[in-house]
Amino acid sequence: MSDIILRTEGLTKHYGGVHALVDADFELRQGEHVAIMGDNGAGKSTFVRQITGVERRTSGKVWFDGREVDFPGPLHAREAGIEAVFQNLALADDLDVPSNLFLGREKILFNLGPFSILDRKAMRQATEAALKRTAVKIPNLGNTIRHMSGGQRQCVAIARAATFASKLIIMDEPTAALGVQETAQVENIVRTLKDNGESLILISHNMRQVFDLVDRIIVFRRGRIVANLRKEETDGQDVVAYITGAKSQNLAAAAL
Amino acid sequence: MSDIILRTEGLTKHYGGVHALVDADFELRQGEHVAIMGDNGAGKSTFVRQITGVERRTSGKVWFDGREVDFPGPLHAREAGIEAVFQNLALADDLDVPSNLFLGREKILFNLGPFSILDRKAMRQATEAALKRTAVKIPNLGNTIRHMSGGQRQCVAIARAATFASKLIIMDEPTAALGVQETAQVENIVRTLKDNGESLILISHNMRQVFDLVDRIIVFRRGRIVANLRKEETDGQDVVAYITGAKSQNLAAAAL
Amino acid sequence: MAQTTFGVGGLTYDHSKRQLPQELNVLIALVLIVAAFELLGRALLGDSFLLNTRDNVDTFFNQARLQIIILQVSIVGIIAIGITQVIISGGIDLSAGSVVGATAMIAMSFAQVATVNGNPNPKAVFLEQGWVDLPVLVPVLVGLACGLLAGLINGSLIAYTKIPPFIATLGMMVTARGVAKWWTKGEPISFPTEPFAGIGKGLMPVVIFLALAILFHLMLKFTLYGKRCYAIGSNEEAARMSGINVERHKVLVYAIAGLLAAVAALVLSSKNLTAQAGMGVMYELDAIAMAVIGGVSLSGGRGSIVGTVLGALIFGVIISGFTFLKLDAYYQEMVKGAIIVGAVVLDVWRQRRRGTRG
Amino acid sequence: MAQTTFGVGGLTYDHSKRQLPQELNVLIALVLIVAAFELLGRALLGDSFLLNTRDNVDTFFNQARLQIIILQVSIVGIIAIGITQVIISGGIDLSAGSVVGATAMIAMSFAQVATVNGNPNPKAVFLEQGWVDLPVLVPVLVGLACGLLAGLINGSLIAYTKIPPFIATLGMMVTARGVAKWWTKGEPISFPTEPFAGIGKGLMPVVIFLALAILFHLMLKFTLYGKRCYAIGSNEEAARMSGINVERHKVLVYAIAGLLAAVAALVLSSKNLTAQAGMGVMYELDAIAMAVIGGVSLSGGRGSIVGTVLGALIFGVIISGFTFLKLDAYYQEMVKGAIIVGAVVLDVWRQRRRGTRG
Amino acid sequence: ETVGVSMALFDDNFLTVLRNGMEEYAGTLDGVELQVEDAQNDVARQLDQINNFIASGVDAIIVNPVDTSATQAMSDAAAAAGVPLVYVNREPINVDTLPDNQAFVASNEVESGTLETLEVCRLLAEAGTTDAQVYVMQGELSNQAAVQRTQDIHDVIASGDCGVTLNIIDQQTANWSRDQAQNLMTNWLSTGAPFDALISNNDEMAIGAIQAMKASGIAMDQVIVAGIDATQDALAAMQAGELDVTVFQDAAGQGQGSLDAALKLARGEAVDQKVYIPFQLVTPANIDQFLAKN
Ligand SMILES: Nc1ncnc2c1ncn2[C@@H]1O[C@H](COP(=O)(O)OP(=O)(O)OP(=O)(O)O)[C@@H](O)[C@H]1O
Ligand SMILES: Nc1ncnc2c1ncn2[C@@H]1O[C@H](COP(=O)(O)OP(=O)(O)OP(=O)(O)O)[C@@H](O)[C@H]1O
Ligand SMILES: [Mg+2]
Ligand SMILES: [Mg+2]
Repeated sequence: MSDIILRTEGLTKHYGGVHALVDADFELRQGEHVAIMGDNGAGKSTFVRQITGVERRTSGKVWFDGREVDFPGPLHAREAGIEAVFQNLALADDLDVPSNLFLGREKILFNLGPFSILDRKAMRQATEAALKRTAVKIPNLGNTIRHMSGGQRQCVAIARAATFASKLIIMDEPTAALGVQETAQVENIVRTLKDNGESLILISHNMRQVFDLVDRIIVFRRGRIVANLRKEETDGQDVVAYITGAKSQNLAAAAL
Repeated sequence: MSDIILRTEGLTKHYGGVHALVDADFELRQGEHVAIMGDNGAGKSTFVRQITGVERRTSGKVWFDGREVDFPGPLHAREAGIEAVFQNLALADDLDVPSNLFLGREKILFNLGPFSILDRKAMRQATEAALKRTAVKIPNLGNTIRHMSGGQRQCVAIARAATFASKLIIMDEPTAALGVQETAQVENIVRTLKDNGESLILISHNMRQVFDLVDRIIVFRRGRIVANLRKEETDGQDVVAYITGAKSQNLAAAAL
Repeated sequence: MAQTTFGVGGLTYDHSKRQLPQELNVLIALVLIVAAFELLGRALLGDSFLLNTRDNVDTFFNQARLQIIILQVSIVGIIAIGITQVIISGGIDLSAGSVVGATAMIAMSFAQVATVNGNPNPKAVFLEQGWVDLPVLVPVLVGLACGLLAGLINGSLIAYTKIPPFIATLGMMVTARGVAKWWTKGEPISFPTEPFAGIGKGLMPVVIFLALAILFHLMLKFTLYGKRCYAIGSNEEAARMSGINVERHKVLVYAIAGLLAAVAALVLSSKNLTAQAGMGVMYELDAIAMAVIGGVSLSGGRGSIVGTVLGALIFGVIISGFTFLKLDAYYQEMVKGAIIVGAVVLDVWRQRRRGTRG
Repeated sequence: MAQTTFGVGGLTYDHSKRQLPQELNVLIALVLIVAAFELLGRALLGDSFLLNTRDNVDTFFNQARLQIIILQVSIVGIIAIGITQVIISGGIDLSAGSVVGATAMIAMSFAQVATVNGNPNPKAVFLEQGWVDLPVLVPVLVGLACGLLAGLINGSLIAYTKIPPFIATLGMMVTARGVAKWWTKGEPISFPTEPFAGIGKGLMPVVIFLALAILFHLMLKFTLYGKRCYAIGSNEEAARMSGINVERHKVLVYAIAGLLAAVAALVLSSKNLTAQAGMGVMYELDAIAMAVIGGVSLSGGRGSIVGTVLGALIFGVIISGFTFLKLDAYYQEMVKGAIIVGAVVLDVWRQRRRGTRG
Repeated sequence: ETVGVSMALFDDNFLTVLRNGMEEYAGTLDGVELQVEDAQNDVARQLDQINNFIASGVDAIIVNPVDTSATQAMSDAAAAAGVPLVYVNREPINVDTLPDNQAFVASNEVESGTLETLEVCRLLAEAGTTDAQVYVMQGELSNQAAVQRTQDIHDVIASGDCGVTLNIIDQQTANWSRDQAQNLMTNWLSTGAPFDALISNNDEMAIGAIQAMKASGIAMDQVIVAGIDATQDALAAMQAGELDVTVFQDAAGQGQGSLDAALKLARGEAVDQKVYIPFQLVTPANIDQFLAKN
């Protein structure tokens, strides 16, 4: 089916003796917003790292945008059209905000290959615009990221993922460190993405947020997908039951 | 008054041109649980860093446990009886879980000064007990912290602060990365602390959590304390109004 | 007082307290050291360090001394420029000095004259092959190719096998030193052609050093190349996740460092009219020290060429100052160690006072 | 299959797939290198590298070669032990080799005999003062004190002025080399007393090396000291926030490294019956290479003494193997560089395959 | 007068004697001040030191060249500034084109290795060996003396001046160092190959080899060991019957001679531009002459 943007089959990752991800079968339709929930250490971030090529999977298959893929690195995933906000944020501590926002995609004044001249003014202006959408307050964009507060860092990472067009956006706990206002703003950004028809995978521990934003909820438990729930057919209690293992669907988890 | 455990007067911190914390007057009574809320970059973590001696303040005074103090480093703050869970967690990535939990307070078999023999077994057992209280799942305690998920790391940091007796515990967004179950568990730990009469400063963006756990809410905005609210006399809406600046108390913020 | 020009969200930012450039510390250290020598000279010898005191010359400054101060660090300075960009991008290069030795030997053997004082050149390596009196371009290109090769090997090892730069370049250091000795079985090579001798004549080393310094200053500040050096040095994982081709960039960085070592080798052998297998030993350590004194952080991500140039000048002033004071050679080394440490202590201390550290 | 013995919360952990110790890689590299020499020896020379092929001796192994393999790296190995703990705690020590030189000179001058072949000892430094034929304890204590002093200076600079260890120890390297030359104005010192000569006689260096290796292995693994080295090297800020007195610990680490350099100096000068200002030059680089080949991470927090000892053995095998193969000295250096790199490449590659990296 | 001196390196046994000889001699002269610098075996550093001397306005410069093929640039620099220059100990490559106010006081390294090897040949012949197995220990391969002294051995073999056939089993570097020589010799001994002589580029390495042989229980009167420099350690070893050959060079004499030449040039007086100081063979027979010298 051509409207399936991402599909995994039997995706598995072992770290030595730790079975962090086991036999994950997953599907995401074009324009769909899906949440992944689960306990700490359930394997959510591991799942994201396998899809985006940050790590090499132990076994299993991934299809993206109609082709079977095995990205050797995040660069390739991004080129294929996957933007991600990783849990560890992936920011360069010694660079300032505009440099981080445009990291790897700098605006160029003259093209001279690797020695191209940067368009610093354009990047600064674009940065201010992008950050305004997140409502974050940053007193001096020229300060290095090292000196930003936890939430300021996170907003920079989100602004980065949201600024560039892509086929799939993955956000790993994007609002964990954000304040009330900023969280609301980021949720607005996600809604805009929905309106624009972009697909999204959102990892979050915030039940309200998940029910506000997504179409479908996937629950991970002990490295396995134990539930695949349409938002309309479930509620918070139900999801918690799956997370804690009180309930279990007839998925691969049956093997547990 | 001898029942005031912590007091600051005019506490101020400038980073170059960034006025991260301005004239903070704060009081905490023995056994009281207080929350600090505020936007990202409002200066909450900066406030904590000044109290615990992680950084040297620009100006202002701090009294702890009846004496005026100016801790030259976190070691001294801890010795005086302040335990803290910092936002960046302060874990040693290459060590395993028990080593991190007992970092700086190792259990000793024979005392030979710096060359004392470690009691590794006792530390491992104590670690298991401490972590059980947080409900976190960690497949292999012998793995290095580097390989733990975001929530696992946070639970280790919390278990550490909660394990050792102290006069004041400060937690900077302790549940930001935690799952549903783990958050509930940590909130239970905080309640136990209340019952034991330990004082606590909790930084959090989670309104429900704050109203569940503390006696009093302090709101930071742009480096200043703009509100000091008893829980019974306020509600979520009210607090948000202070955070966003829609409302302001007649505190130092009057100068704004 | 309160400006918000550089921020978003309307926060208080006191622009007047913006941090001064870090290089200022290094400049202050430089001035302090010069002043110390000037004062000591006047007190102990009744002579001036910088000003002219000879009757037969009528300039205000002691020109000869000003020249030698910078001339004697130009060659290591060229290496230091290359090492600066390596360190900024999170690496280290211990091989530079040995690469200088090997490159000097190989390049010089293509820069030989046919006859010396009427006799066939006794030191010419390729006399039999007739490769003598070649145009100056030949040894220059050969030299640059050697440096490039060494750099490419360093870079590829580091980028693709992921071994620590310290080890990759340590290996290259040992290997290149072997190559330098093997080339002529340890025999030095002398008697280069006139044009080759011109590369390092007079103040040419200074000119080349400063030109390269300006070029690389601009490159690091205003180009993609520079931005990526800082990004990779600051957080390699983040750079990779942001889609920077970290591997390719690293190869480029080390290749350029190799090229600069080759330039240093050409200037050095031309200036000395000879090439020796032992040339350049330990230059890398001096170059690294210059960079670090200039504020380049060994953990990557921070530093500048301006700082490194100032660091090099500190070295030059120290060397000349010691000779000027007629300090015993033993004490020179002891004091030099202390000054290296002192310059960095000053830097760290001023940074901390300004509150940007700890 | 699934065990949960080592975890909390009841998660699947497949204990049988526990990671093998990292030192295994180094051991494999060592075995491969030995095998390569054995094969090359048989193919090229028809001789065996490890086994005895002499008729007049009846041992199975070539005892003499086994002894020299480890004897020739024992002294640098002692330094490498000190450097291993320095690197694990996040630092580096470039001064070890120079400290060896200075310590050897100073200690040896208190270990002189009064008469040589019936004449007054021509090399005795303190002949006039009558400080000759002193008990062996005097030079030993003097030497240890020198090393301790150098280490304390290194450690205090690094801990309290917060300058990078690279710079502090580079400064000490230059200074100590100056001290070594200044002590006797460059003259070597020979003719030590019998008991002093006993320190480095025969296989004593090996015994001292291995005893120290075992001691430090236990220290790093089972004591507070070791735990703190790893903690500080892994995340200094975290260690500080956890209440470890990072500064005091660093002073201790460098002081111990200085002491070990002094031990190496005593053994070295005793073994050679002389002390020279140039002794120990570049030993630190070999020592660092041994540690890194043995799996010690230059960014701190990871590594072990066992690994370093294996790394030292790799060096020893290489040196002996080259001589055994009668390889030209030029090629020796070139190949040595490649082997250093190769050993580390193997290690990195095996770690990645096991999935603990990347 | 101030005389600037740039020594190739400070931590070298022989050059230290030369330098101390020069300084002692300067102490006996009125109004002569020496400023001695250590070039640390780096030709470039040496050239910079000369330029620094010129900037400080010294009256004359004495150079002990790191490498004799690097002297052209030094001569040029001194000539341009009009400062007299004297080379000491090592013969400069531009010996035939030295300007008028430059000179040298040196010895010829070809002699040292040749004397050493010929004496080894003589001793071997005396012992009745016709086909001798020898090991050669070289100094630092990038060092000119090491290269030349090794070349001398090969030249003697090739010239046929040696009465016996010398078969070189192996030739390796021990970088002038006693410790490396000990290790290298032990490695050689572990191969078990029989040998008759060890020819070393200097005494330090010869002594290291002797220590290794003694540790392996080799009778020292069965092998011939030769070095160069005639250091005190070497002379003691010779008296103990362990070292058989060494070669003496008058270090202190060279130091004095060069300073004299430099002072004369500074005052505009005429000097001999070329002064050769010969090497002298030292054997147990004439050792007494040298005991008090280096
Ligand atoms: N590199 C690694 N080596 C070993 N174990 C690892 C590694 N990375 C992750 N793990 C383990 O794999 C499991 C899954 O981790 P993961 O980060 O995917 O959890 P998560 O679901 O994202 O949790 P959180 O909500 O806390 O972020 C955890 O038990 C973790 O300890
Ligand atoms: N070392 C530093 N140098 C310069 N500016 C800093 C530094 N540390 C913090 N700041 C700035 O000070 C302000 C307050 O930061 P702080 O970390 O206290 O915020 P916070 O209230 O904890 O926010 P969050 O909720 O996001 O954690 C921010 O604007 C931040 O950029
Ligand atoms: Mg996660
Ligand atoms: Mg904060």
